[in-house]
Amino acid sequence: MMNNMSAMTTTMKTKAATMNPSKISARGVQVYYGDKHAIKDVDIEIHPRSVTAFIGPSGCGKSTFLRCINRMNDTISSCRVEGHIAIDGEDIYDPKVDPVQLRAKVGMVFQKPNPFPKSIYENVAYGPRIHGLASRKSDLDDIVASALQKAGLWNEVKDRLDAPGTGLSGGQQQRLCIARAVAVSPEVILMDEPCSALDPIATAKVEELIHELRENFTIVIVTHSMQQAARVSQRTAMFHLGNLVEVDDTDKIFTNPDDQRTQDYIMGRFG
Amino acid sequence: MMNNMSAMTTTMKTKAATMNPSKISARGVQVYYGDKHAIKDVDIEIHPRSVTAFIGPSGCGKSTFLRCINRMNDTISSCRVEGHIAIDGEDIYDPKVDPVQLRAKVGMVFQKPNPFPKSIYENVAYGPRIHGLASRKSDLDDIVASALQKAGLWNEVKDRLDAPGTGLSGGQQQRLCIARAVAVSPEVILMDEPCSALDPIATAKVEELIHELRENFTIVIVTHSMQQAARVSQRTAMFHLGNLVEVDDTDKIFTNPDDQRTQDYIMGRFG
Amino acid sequence: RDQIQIAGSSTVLPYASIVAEAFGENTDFPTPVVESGGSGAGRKKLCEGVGENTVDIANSSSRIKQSDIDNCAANGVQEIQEVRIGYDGIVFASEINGPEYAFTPADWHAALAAKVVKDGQLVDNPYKAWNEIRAELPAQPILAFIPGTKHGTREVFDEKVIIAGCEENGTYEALKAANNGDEDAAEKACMALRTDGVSVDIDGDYTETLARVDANKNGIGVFGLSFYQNNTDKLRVATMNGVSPSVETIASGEYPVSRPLYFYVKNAHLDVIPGLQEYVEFFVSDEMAGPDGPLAAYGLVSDPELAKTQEAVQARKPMGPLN
Amino acid sequence: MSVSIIILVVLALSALGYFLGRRRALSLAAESGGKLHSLPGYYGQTVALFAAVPAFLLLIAWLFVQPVVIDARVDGMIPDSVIPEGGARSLVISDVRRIAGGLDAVLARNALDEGALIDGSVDFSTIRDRLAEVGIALGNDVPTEVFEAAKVYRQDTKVGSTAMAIAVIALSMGLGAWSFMRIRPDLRARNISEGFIKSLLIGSSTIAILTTVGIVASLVFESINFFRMYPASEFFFSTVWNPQFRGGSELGILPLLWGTFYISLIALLVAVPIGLLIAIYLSEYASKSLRSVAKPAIEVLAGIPTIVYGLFALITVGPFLRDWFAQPLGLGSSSSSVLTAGIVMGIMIIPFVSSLSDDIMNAVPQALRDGSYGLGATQSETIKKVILPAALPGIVGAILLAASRAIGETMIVVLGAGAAAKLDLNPFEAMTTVTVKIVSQLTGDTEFASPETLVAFALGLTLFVFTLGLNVLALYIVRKYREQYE
Amino acid sequence: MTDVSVSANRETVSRSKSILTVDARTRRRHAAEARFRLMGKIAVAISILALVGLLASILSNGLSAFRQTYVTLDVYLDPAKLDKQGNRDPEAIAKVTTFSYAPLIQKALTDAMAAKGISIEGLNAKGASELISKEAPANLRRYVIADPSVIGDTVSFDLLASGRIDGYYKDRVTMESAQLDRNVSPEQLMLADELRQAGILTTKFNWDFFTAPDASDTRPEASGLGVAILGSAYMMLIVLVLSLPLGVAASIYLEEFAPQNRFTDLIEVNIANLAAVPSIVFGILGLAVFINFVGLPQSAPIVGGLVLTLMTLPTIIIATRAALKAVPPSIRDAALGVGASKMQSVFHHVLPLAMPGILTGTIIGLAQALGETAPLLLIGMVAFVREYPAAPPEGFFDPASALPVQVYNWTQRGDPAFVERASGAIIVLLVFLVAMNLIAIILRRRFERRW
Ligand SMILES: Nc1ncnc2c1ncn2[C@@H]1O[C@H](COP(=O)(O)OP(=O)(O)OP(=O)(O)O)[C@@H](O)[C@H]1O
Ligand SMILES: Nc1ncnc2c1ncn2[C@@H]1O[C@H](COP(=O)(O)OP(=O)(O)OP(=O)(O)O)[C@@H](O)[C@H]1O
Ligand SMILES: [Mg+2]
Ligand SMILES: [Mg+2]
Ligand SMILES: O=P([O-])([O-])[O-]
Repeated sequence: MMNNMSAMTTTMKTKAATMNPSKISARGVQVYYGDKHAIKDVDIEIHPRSVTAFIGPSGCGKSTFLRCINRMNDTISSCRVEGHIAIDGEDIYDPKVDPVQLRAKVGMVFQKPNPFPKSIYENVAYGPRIHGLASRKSDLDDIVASALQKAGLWNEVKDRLDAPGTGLSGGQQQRLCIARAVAVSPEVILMDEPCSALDPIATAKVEELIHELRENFTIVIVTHSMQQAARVSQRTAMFHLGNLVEVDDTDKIFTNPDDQRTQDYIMGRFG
Repeated sequence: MMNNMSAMTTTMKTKAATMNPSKISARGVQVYYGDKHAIKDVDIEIHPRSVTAFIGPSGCGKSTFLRCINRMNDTISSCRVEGHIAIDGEDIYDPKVDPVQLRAKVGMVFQKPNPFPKSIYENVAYGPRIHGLASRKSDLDDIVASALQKAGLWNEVKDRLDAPGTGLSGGQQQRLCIARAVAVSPEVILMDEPCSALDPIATAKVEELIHELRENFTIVIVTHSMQQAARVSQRTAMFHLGNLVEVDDTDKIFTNPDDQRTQDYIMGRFG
Repeated sequence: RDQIQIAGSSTVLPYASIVAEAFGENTDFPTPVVESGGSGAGRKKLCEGVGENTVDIANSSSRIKQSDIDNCAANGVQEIQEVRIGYDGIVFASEINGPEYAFTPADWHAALAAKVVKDGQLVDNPYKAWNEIRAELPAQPILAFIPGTKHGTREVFDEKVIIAGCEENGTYEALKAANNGDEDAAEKACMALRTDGVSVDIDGDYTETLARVDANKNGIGVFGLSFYQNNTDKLRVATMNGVSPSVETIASGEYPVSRPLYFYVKNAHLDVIPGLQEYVEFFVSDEMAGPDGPLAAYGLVSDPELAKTQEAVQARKPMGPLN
Repeated sequence: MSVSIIILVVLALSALGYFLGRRRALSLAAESGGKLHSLPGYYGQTVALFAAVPAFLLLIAWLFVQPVVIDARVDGMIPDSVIPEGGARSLVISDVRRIAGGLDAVLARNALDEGALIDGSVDFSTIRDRLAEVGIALGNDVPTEVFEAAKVYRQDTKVGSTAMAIAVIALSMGLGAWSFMRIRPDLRARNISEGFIKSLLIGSSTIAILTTVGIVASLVFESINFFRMYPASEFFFSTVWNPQFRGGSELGILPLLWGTFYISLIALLVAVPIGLLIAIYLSEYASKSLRSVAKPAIEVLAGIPTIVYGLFALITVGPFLRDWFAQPLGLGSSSSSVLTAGIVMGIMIIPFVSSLSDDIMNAVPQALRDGSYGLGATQSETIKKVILPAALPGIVGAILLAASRAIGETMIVVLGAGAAAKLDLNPFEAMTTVTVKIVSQLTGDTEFASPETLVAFALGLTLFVFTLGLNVLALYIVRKYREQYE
Repeated sequence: MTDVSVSANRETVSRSKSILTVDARTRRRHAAEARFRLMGKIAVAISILALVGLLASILSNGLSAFRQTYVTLDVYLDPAKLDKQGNRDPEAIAKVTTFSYAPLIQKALTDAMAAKGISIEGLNAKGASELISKEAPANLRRYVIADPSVIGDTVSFDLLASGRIDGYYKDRVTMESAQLDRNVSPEQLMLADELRQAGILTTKFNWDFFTAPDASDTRPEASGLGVAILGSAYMMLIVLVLSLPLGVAASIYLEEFAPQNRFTDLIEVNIANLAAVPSIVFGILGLAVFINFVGLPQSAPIVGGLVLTLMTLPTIIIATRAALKAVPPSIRDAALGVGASKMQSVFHHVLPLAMPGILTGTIIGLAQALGETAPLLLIGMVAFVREYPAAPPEGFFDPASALPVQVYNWTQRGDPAFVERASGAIIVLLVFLVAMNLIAIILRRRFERRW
């Protein structure tokens, strides 16, 4: 099996290298948590203005890899990243790169909703404020309102923008976090299971949002729902035990995957 | 619409009252967060040894109502519950009732995974320990192992039971919380979106677990996935804006709902 | 710096502050600042060097030591004047409602020493009550609050009461014999006090001793005369060798336990710090330090040779090496 | 120009720099239509910081260096002949300073100007009287050399402070202007100003190190002197503490260390359980209103001067323990005892444990509590098994702080436990601590250069090393049991 | 354990079927819960009780310090005594010492007694004049020197009664104790009673206690806290301005920015250890560094403030670090995720959440700093200071005393009248402390929240 796998990755490497241009390109990425080898030699190209879905069984390293893309892994002291990830051709692990600027460009929605213990308004306004996106209060109000609308939360909270963000329901918190990420209009948005806590309608709204955003932005989304991956993404990457099993056009992956594991996973025959 | 709705609830009331016996029966439950009226006059009967699914758009009060059933709402100081909820005919809001014993009997898995900052083993062993379920270390080991197996986490963590529970991936954390709840073998298990962070295989495992547990236990599950509700539950309750729109056999709800809103929600035409 | 800086003894502090206050009131000079950090620390500060951020005067409840003078010299403080301002009486007092005590140094030695002579034998101190030592003394348990080893008073107490008593009651001879005639060792052995809680060292001040006497009604405390004079309604003073302590009996030398108090002036500062010379003269003037002055009224035993001191101060006569 | 005016000017320049920098950033961005790298405020901040920080550093350095330079110059003008017998050069120099200060006042009083002083049209033959008029008292008459030196001193100081004002303000303006000119839309202003702030943060944390260096340095020198006079083996291993005035003291540290340990232990045995229980009660059980009153109230315990506790120990607790416990149990009849001091000290340090632990426990996320309640745990089980472990690092910190306070306390020990150094297990016996003896040996009546006084430094150093060891241990324990929540 | 079998005997654990009847185990657990809770209550009660007890003793001893007995006399400022040459030359008048003023007061008192027809057997004029504080002549002298033209007038003065007389009206001195007391006689007390009847002797609120400087041992009635309050205020100003920002800055660096390595461990241990350094050692440090090395003046609040700052820093740092540690990492992630810099995430989110702990550290640290005497002993602030320091910043360099120093000094004095004053000073100190911490306490309450 080990042989099989490494053969596979080699094939992919050559394939990926021929595809151009890509917004994000990763080469030989290895991630360790202390001794634990969580991501093993991953190479991937992520296309601009498109949605890439990461799928794979729980614990396979999707979140970990996602966090590498905006260097959120810097905050975990035990975490060590090797290899090369470039956005627009610029190596993001270059010492000259300012992770802050990077993160302003590459927004993130986390798997567990983590609103600030502040008001709903402040939660969304925070990003635009620090990036100076609004010079007047009314601009800021507009940004907040439109972000909340995009995240499908506006109707539920418009009367209580001053209420604490932590007093929302689970799904509302998740949408608040989406609104917060959208409000700074990043170029790339990383979404770690943004819809897991959402009902179908809210999910539909977020998917619609993703669809809209795709026109201008690059989106990477981690999801456990094959249906969702199929619905929203143009390309899909399948992870397993820290390896990138395969990455290809979504249609291809869902109809005719190269790898048996992908096939099995999609058919729910895995584990 | 208001009229329509109250008419509806009256119908349901009479209907629910005629059905017997029920494990959990709620009458006229109202929940307020400060001024916010989060649950409005809900009456529901939950049948023993069966799975009841709560569905409804985000923020409609599913979690809130669920938390009423094991009095977890007691911990939110701004939260006020009115009405009457009985388990096995005993009013759980009776001053004589001991919430601790109640919660031992009515287990809960939360929407946001909340592992203790302890080792994986200790996370699961915690409940059995406080309830004195194991007299010997080996018994405890057995309980922990079987709970982790039921939650489908065993294989991933069996080599690192001493690692901190907070170092797991999102889905792993959620399964850890399920294992933790199962380990005390409660009579009723309340699950607030237990599978939202899980991949299809893990989800399938949990659904299998639910299926197994149903033989002996009463299960209430909040889910956003209609498919899941259809797969696992015998009965489904639909919430909307704090109201219980309708509750009935799952087959009925998914094929021929009484209420237009249910119809719309299921068809994804809502909002 | 405009004002005089004084540091040193807490025993001298009350007198120094009375003088400083009067000095500030009656002259154009600001009131001197009088620190209290202990005689040793005061002399150390005096000897730290010459200059504005060193003190001008050190109060001391005991005579300066040669090592201090050497230290001074090493730091460029060449000339210091020694000014003796009077005597401090040391009294023994107990709770006002308790019995009267008439002590001799021998009684104290017998009460507090680690080893005493009993029936011709050198034994561990067996005494529990005063009347076991001498039948005339009251039948009270022995409990003494004596100054701790940080206080200069302890030195005087050791010398004028314990060692004197040791010699009086013959223990000294016995100890000398036991130490093969070594006088130093015998003296040291004389001063070894019992450690079974009968003799309690006080590291604090007289108010602590007073509070302890208050809490232990049969305790006897060692106080300064002025402190006792301020609390005559709470304390009953004991006689020593039949003499009751007072300013007069101490001045005349009848009452045995007393010690001189001093201050030391850094001559190099005399013409630099405004008012320093005036302060020194004011301190030893008859108006302040004389037998009818406020210091005596407060309990300082006026120095019979005050006139000499006044002359010396006028002449700014530095002290020579200790003999 | 006085220092405070210079400071004000620099502050004003820096404020001005802030506004100009901000405006320039905004207008440049508007002109070029490009996006600013950072918020406009950060551009202002860089200008402000460049205008202020180096200028202040220069000011401080100048203030230190100038007197040294001028003193050296003046020093050269004073021949040895004018230094009085037994006096010191430094005193003459301070005379110079005083005269120089007085001259200003004299000139002001006589409504004269600089010229008059220099061309000698003012009669300074009676300088002493002249100065006395303006309240500058001088000892003896002033030699001409000193007077000349004073004039030079005055002149130099004037020139110096003018130069300083010019230099500081010029630096402020220069760097301010430079950083102002440097502003371009893509300038990483936030990184610059954050870099500045970070170096301030680093600077602050080095103060702790410097303090330690200072403490060790100020203790080591005299400790070495002590060990020259007194054998180290005796000091560390002797069980007798008995200083004497006439020499031949026995200065063994063991009874003092034992007393310190014993008293602190009892104090912690009182304070830790009570303090933790209070923290638990206040953070988990008590109503908001009770908490908001009780917490500050309990904190007052830490602010009551220790003399009050000492007297409380001496007058109330001591006799009580003696009459009700020690004597009936046959454990002695001392009214000062380790137990007395320990209990009273324990009460004093309760707030250190309770308030800090309360804050930390309050910070444990509610989700963890919910998780535990959801499993049917009682509140106390939740607290003991979930909240306390999660809050452990903070709680250990609080306990260490309390222990530190107990080790450092003197008044309560003096009044409550007495001054006798003893090695004994009986808690009803009087004992004393290292700290008490440091204070009493330092403030005592012994000569300074004697082992009896110098021992205070050796005691301080030993205690320092000792507590260092304990702290390393505590850090190790915390690391081992730390539980990090999300 | 790999071979897992669900043990059947688990079900045998007896659990009550009904939630209304509590099973034995749960009952035991509840009993434990109740005990635990009760222990908490007892702990709070103990500490509150201790607080109340201590405060009660302080108040009962010290409240009387806020009232003081005065004697109102019409004093004839006799030119024959005060201005022998009669030309009102200020220099000559300034040469007249307080010793010459005392007879004027004695005469005024005798006159007043005669006017009211008061005479006490066995009490001569000198004895009667001992009713009046030794401070009184100084008051008169100051008055005259301020305006020599009043010489020759008869002026009404409120003069302090001596400490023992004052004590008589505060139940400290009784007729019985006066019998034994060397410093007061029953006759004098009788005279005081008569004067009180005649309205000459009154007890009023003692403003001077807050404004007057310290006085020597012979004048407890004249001593006040003016210099001490100023000294403490100056020092606390320095401590607050330096230790809070420095402490918080150091903690932020160590907790949020510093790389986790041996060196940071060293600093961490080092700071914890500094907290354990006895305060007197900070005094040694202050003497060596600030006075001997830097050359700052003795007895000055600047040195005291710096020393206390160094002493308070560890407390604040330890509290702040603990509070920073307790902030959940998910909050930091959230901020970084929207592109906030580390600095911004700390200052915007982490710091506000850690605020309660920081403020607690500040409250406790300042309480300690305000009440500390030992380090001041070595830098010369434990001193008898009568001159007020100037306004800051110059005043930072003038000699001053401090509240705890005043307490410490007064408790050491022989005259029992100082006991009341020391307790009074403690009350002032506590009020000062509470006032100083009030803002912190209120702020802390606002920042406290659970998430
Ligand atoms: N602690 C709280 N304080 C105030 N309001 C709250 C609190 N928790 C929930 N709410 C409000 O109560 C309503 C119901 O919340 P609840 O958590 O029950 O929703 P839900 O149905 O579980 O939604 P989701 O599917 O998003 O989890 C929402 O409007 C929410 O904002
Ligand atoms: N902070 C951490 N410390 C140590 N190990 C970690 C940490 N975070 C994640 N891991 C481990 O790394 C592996 C990959 O985790 P990751 O969170 O990337 O999984 P995932 O694919 O996102 O899973 P899920 O779908 O469950 O969220 C898992 O085995 C997990 O246990
Ligand atoms: Mg994940
Ligand atoms: Mg919910
Ligand atoms: O303070 P003293 O040196 O006099 O004890």
